[in-house]
Amino acid sequence: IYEPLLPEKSQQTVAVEDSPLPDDLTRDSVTLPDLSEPELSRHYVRLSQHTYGVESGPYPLGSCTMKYNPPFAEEVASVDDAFVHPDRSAASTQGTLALLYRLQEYLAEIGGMDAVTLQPPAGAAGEFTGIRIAAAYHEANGDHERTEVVVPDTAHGTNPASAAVAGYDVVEIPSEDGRVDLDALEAAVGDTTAAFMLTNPNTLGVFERDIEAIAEIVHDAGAPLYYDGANLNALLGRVRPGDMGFDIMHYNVHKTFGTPHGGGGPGAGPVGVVSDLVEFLPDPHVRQSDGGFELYTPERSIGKVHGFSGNWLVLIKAYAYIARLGEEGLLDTSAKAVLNANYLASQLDLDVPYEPFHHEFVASADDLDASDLAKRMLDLGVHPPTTKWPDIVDEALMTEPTESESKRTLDQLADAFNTAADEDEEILESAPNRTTARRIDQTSAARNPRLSWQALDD
Amino acid sequence: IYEPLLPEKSQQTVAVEDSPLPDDLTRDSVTLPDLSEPELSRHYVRLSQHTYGVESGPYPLGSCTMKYNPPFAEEVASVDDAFVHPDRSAASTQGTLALLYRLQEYLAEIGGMDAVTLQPPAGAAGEFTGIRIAAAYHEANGDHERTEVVVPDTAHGTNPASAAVAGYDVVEIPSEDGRVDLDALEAAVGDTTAAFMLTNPNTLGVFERDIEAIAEIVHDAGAPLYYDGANLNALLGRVRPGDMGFDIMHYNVHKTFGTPHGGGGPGAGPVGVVSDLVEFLPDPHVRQSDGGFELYTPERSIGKVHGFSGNWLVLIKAYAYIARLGEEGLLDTSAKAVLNANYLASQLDLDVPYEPFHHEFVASADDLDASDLAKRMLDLGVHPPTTKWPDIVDEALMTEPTESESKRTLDQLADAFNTAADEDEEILESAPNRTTARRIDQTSAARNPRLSWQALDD
Amino acid sequence: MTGSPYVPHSAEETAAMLEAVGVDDVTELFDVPDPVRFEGDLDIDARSEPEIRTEIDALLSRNDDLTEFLGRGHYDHYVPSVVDRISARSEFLTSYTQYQPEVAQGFLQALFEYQSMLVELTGLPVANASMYDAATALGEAALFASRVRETSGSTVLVPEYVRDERVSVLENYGAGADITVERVPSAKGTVDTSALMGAANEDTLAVYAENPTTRGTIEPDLDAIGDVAHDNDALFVLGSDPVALSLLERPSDVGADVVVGDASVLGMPTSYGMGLGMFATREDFLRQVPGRLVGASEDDAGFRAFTLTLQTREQHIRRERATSNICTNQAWVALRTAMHVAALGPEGLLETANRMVSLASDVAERLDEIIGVRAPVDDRHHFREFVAHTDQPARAIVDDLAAQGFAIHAVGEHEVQVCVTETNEGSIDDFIAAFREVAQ
Amino acid sequence: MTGSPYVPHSAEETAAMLEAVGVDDVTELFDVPDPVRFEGDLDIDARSEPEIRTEIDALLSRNDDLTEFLGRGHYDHYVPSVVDRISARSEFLTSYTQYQPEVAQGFLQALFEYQSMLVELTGLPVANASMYDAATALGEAALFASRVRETSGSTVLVPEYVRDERVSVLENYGAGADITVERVPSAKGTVDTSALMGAANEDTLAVYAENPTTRGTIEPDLDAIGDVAHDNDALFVLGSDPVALSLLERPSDVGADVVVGDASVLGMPTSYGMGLGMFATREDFLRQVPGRLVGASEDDAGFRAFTLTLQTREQHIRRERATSNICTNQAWVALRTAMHVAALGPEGLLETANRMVSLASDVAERLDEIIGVRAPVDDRHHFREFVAHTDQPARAIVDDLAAQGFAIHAVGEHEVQVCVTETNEGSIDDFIAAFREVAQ
Repeated sequence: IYEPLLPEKSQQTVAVEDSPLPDDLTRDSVTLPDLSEPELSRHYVRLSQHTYGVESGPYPLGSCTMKYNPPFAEEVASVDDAFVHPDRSAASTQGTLALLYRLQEYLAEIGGMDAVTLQPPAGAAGEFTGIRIAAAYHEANGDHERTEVVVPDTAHGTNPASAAVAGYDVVEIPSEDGRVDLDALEAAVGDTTAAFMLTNPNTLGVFERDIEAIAEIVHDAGAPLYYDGANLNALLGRVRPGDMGFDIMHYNVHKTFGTPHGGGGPGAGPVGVVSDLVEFLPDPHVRQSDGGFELYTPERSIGKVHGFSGNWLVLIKAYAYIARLGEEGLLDTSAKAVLNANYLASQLDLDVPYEPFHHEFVASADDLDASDLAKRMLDLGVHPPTTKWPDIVDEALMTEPTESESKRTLDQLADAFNTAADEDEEILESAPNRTTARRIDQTSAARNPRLSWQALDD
Repeated sequence: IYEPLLPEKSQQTVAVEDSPLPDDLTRDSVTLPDLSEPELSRHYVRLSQHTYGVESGPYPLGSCTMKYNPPFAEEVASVDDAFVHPDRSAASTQGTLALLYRLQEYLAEIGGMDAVTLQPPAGAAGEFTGIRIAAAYHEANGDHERTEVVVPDTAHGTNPASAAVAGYDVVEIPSEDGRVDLDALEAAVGDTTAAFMLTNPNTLGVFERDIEAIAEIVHDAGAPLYYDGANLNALLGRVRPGDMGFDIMHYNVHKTFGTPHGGGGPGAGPVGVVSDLVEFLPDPHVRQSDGGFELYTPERSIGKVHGFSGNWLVLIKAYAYIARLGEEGLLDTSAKAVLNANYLASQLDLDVPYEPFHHEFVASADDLDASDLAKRMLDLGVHPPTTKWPDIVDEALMTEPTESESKRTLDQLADAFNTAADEDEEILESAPNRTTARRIDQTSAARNPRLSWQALDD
Repeated sequence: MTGSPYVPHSAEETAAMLEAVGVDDVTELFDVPDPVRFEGDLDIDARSEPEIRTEIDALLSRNDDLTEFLGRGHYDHYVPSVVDRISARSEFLTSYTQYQPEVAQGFLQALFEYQSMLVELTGLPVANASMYDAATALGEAALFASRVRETSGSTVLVPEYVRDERVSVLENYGAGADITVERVPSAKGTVDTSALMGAANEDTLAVYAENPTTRGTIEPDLDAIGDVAHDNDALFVLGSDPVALSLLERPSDVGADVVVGDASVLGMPTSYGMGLGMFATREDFLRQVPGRLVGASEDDAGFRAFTLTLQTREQHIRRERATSNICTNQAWVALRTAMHVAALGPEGLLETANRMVSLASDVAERLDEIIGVRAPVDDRHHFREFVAHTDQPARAIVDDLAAQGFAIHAVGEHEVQVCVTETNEGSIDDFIAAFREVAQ
Repeated sequence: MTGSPYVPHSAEETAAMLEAVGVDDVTELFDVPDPVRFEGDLDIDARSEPEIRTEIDALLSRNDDLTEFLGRGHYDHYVPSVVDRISARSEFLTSYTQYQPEVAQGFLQALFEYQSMLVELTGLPVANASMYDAATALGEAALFASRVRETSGSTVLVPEYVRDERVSVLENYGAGADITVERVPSAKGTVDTSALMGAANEDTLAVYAENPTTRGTIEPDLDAIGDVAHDNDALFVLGSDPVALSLLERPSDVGADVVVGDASVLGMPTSYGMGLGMFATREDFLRQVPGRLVGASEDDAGFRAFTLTLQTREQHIRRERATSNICTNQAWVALRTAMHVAALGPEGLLETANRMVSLASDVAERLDEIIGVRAPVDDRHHFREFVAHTDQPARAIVDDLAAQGFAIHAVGEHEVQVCVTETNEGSIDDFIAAFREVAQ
């Protein structure tokens, strides 16, 4: 019987009157929810209860790295001194700059890069930044014919999208046995290639073993090699993108470095580059100065990719996380991330076509519908993997358990996979039944978009 | 399928070895849960999800005042400067003393008292403190024959219990029409009376209209009149215990002043007294000194009732709450607390034998079992009232909605009452069905006490 | 501690797992050629929780303790504790994008509320679930304009008063689509409409204006700006924020086609520029909108339910033909903003907005009384902030005020900018006194 | 704001409710005679959230910023953030005593865990769900002893080293039962067992000792103390804390009948003495135990479930014949303590305990090297803290150290007490340097 009051059911219209502004500069009225604080609290607490988070159970979305987010990082990011205005002088924000500088150094060390900008506010923003840096590099070389960015068919969707936003034509090359086809790559790259974007291990969890050859081919074509950091968790402390020949990379701190995903964001997408590209980094960049830190504009900076300095509070958390783990913790992370994926896969009754995989794998639901299977897993109390992607696997179940799941949880998760895979189709199609909402009609949502309460009839 | 790891299922035994202490001073080993932080988080988050709090919905437990607990009070009580050791000198804790002093003043103002001690850590501890003060007062008067504390049959259980702990014989007098029977009181009090304890409005929500006569009778017998502050929420800003003739009172800050109940505590039970009794207050007491605040021992102090200074963090929250409300907020609180109780009762299909009531009322489940009805209410998404007490009402449902419920919520709550009261007995007896656990066997729990995981078989 | 504190494996479990997988050591699972294996040591020491707390506290305490009278696109409004507390619940904080809506109804509903609030505030029927910040939302708006405009065109007209940083972001976004930015002169701190008319032509893709502007001025004739845009078949993109929108002319009423800006002025404290990009537009452009959209639908039981919708616009499906590359966004900030708006309610929000007008005008008036100061420079109504002329060099004023514990902007040789909200209001007297001291 | 911000009523709702109730004005609902109505004004102004934050921050910042080397019954151990975060969830924080167990399984289970941990640490099979603090738990133990002891008796023997404050509480609790306290001399900072033997007799109700003691010493022969108690048909009541219990002799092994003490040394920061009273005892005394007990049972579906049990001991049922008057207790602190113990695990806890021994001995040794200081005074093993002799008056030492930013105890004319844990460990060097300066 009891339901908290919905904001939309408690709207008030207030007329704009007695404003210090003349009427012609103001609107007439404003209509918004009007809830008391007790009602507000119950409403949002209820909404939280209808949301599955990492602390609710396993969350094995492939390439999303839904690992444990330590609350202590939240606490260190909430100290009063962290809340400064971005237009404060460098002299009066030495604490902020010092922390940013240290994080730049940590990330450079982990990635094997020479310098890192913290400005990009998300992974895709990092990709865009990286491609803009590549563009500026070619521009500086007077190399104006490079109009294409090459990506493999296993690339995350953001790779081609970022390249396209940056104005490039996207050339997609097919994979062979789940890896870059060197011949196809060789054929695709050349004088018109601005960059080759790759994630390694790729979205199948498979390591691009030929990475040295890939780097050589791309570099010979005069293009930088871009590393998509989404899957960096697999390699922490063991393989560094810079050492593999990558020239530009982004880091997803909300994946690899334990900052929470926040229901979709904010994250942060720092970008690392090798020495040749440092002069192109976004403006401003933090460096050491006499006894302190300063902001400067890199010589041929691409300019800004965020209005201010990016997602500062997220960066504090990433710093705290890396400091907590240290080298041994980072090594343990990649070890257990990879062990967990391999162990989980070994317990599944499903086919996993590509291997050896690292921190993630793509199982196939085969003759079942991957989405249906996922919906049934919801009923079993776990979050399902990413479904129906990459297309290279039929009815794909892209699964990344992360290092923070225990053997016991993985066994339960495997049980959920296997139980769902064993159900009658009818049951799968009618799932889920134990969730807040039952199966939601996506088609009618798209066909008849109702995107605000103003658009609702009820 | 997924369940978080239980601490009891993950115990490790660690031998005590290599201690800097000699063996004969140490134990051999210690066996305790060993969980990683991710597992720990999921376990406790799950436990929280299996706990109904004020932000889950209405919580109308009679005499418990389960009102909204503002989170901002939590925040102000978590500032670093609040975390001081109790043995710090007064000179180095002027901030703490200043806040305590201001709270003393606020409470004295609200209660119409002359001085207030903040030391008692809970309401019952406040009662005990108050009775000890009464004892010290009689002792100081050389009045050694006062061995009895008188309470009405409507008194909260803590009243007689506190008097008994303080060494008094308890004399209970019957009520008449839900109020103190003046004749019975007159008959009960005399030279052997140490105090009369009363809550007003009483546990039926009924105001003891004859309070002036009661005070006169008790004072004529040479005994102080004690006010149990559990129901003070009804009177805030409108009636002050001191003005009614009470000499000693306690405040339940976790009821009246919005500090959270914490699943049973901590609360705080400050005690106010009239001027004659100030010299008996617990040691130490805060007072103003030259340009600051100091601690002193009242001349005939009863000594200490808490090892240190009571529940300091709770007191900060109470201060913040009172400051937020101010006079107009306090008045609004009592107005709406009383209106809410009256409105809710008006919507019930159940009999409410005693009235006019104020912030709470006691309905009767009549020929239904009050506990069964309560269990059914759980299924309807609300917390039921206090059941089967006070005995003065058959199958009592002691209900206090508090001021922080809206009309809409009260309507839903009334609906839950009425729906449950209308169910077949069979349904009531098998309730609840939609809760984490179904009806729990209290008898076997008491008959075969298993009070630790060591005592469990499974 | 010899590993990560966030890895739950006991030695026995690790052993059992290795056995199940069929290897002796976890390194065997890495299919990595030797030459690219990293055999060095990472120069990163592990520290304990309290050590890191102490370290970060000490580090950040190097930030001077200044009372900020700073604005220019990043503003401080008091965030009620209830927003902090409830948004910190781990379900909200640690969940992912709502690809499985059946277990994400709570977050989806919150984002739906956020969209709905923006719809009310802007008057435009479509608002997305967040961009990164005001600058990137403006960049997306330019790309959006190039997709939806009927004829081609490549110039975005941007008033002189807009921050260079914001323009730089816009230029980066525009570069790939050959979009260039042309600055349009201001008059009295707002758009010079006749100059704008002169600048606009068939190559104009979009006309951007802000209300309030970066200088705190309120545009007196937004209709005219919109008309210039529409007369040239260009989009009218308006920058604002939710506090201002509750009071100022409704964007839909002045012909705005897109509203961008920073919504995190509600919901977040000053956080070194971390933001929440608003993006709202007209219904007919719906399929070209960048970013996530939450829509209402029904579940199998017929109950209302929410879901991400029109995902075919997005990168994970449409790849290089997506309407944007955005994936991770600012969803949690949007949740906080929605909570903050709900906590204020329409009266509270409007009261705050009105106060921003009177505070700016009061403080300007008081500064104007100081010898050597003229404020405001712009003969306009103001919101939160204003530019003041100082006889002393602005740089010197700023430095001297910093020495007294206050931060303001230098925006010209002899121009400073001052921003007042309810969070620094209590320091106004001290600020004025300090200003009087340094201005002469 | 013209009322409480926590009252949700709109004017229309209030009107509708008044009408339903049948009155015109809410004051009509108050059945209060005029003479006792309060017609004055309360001198309490309402303030906004940010105003109160500023006020309390400013107020508390009057507390000097001292690094504390203080103990004597209230100790500081680092509380992991996970404890703060999860215990702050509103379901835990705002719920009440678990009278409806079906919707309180989570909290009940946490309390059951807490009880179980105490059972392990004390070796005693029954632990309650919390008392207020160590002192009140000792008071309850005395009353408990008077209920369970076979013959009557009225004296509780308490060592000299016990804090006077704790004894005062004990005396208050004992007064009603005519219990008196007799102090027993110490030798080398621990119980003088021969003196104890001399003091004990048939009137002895209970013998109390602490391990570690208030002076930080570790009792060398608890068995002997227990024997004295038992030889006189008295209860042996032992004071300790969960950190010490993980390392020191198990109370059940030395004959303790009751264990009391402050369990909030885990789970809470220093909070001006706010505590968590432990109470554990033998099975045969179960029905006389004061306070709440959580027990395991089954629900109708046959699943394990938890519930408050043996409530007939309690005040709300047994009234004046209850085993205690306690109602509101420290349940939420117990939850935090259980979480903290689980977060440390047995290794972490034991490691912390061992460190308390070595830290105390190391710091004592370093102070002992200072001319004018002798430490420790007591020729015993120590835990966390120790007493040092100073040639200078103790009061002067304490004041001079305070001027240098450190707080310690003065416990005699020429005796100070110093407590070290992991939270002030990082300041030891500075502390020793300061001590050296002031000691000479």
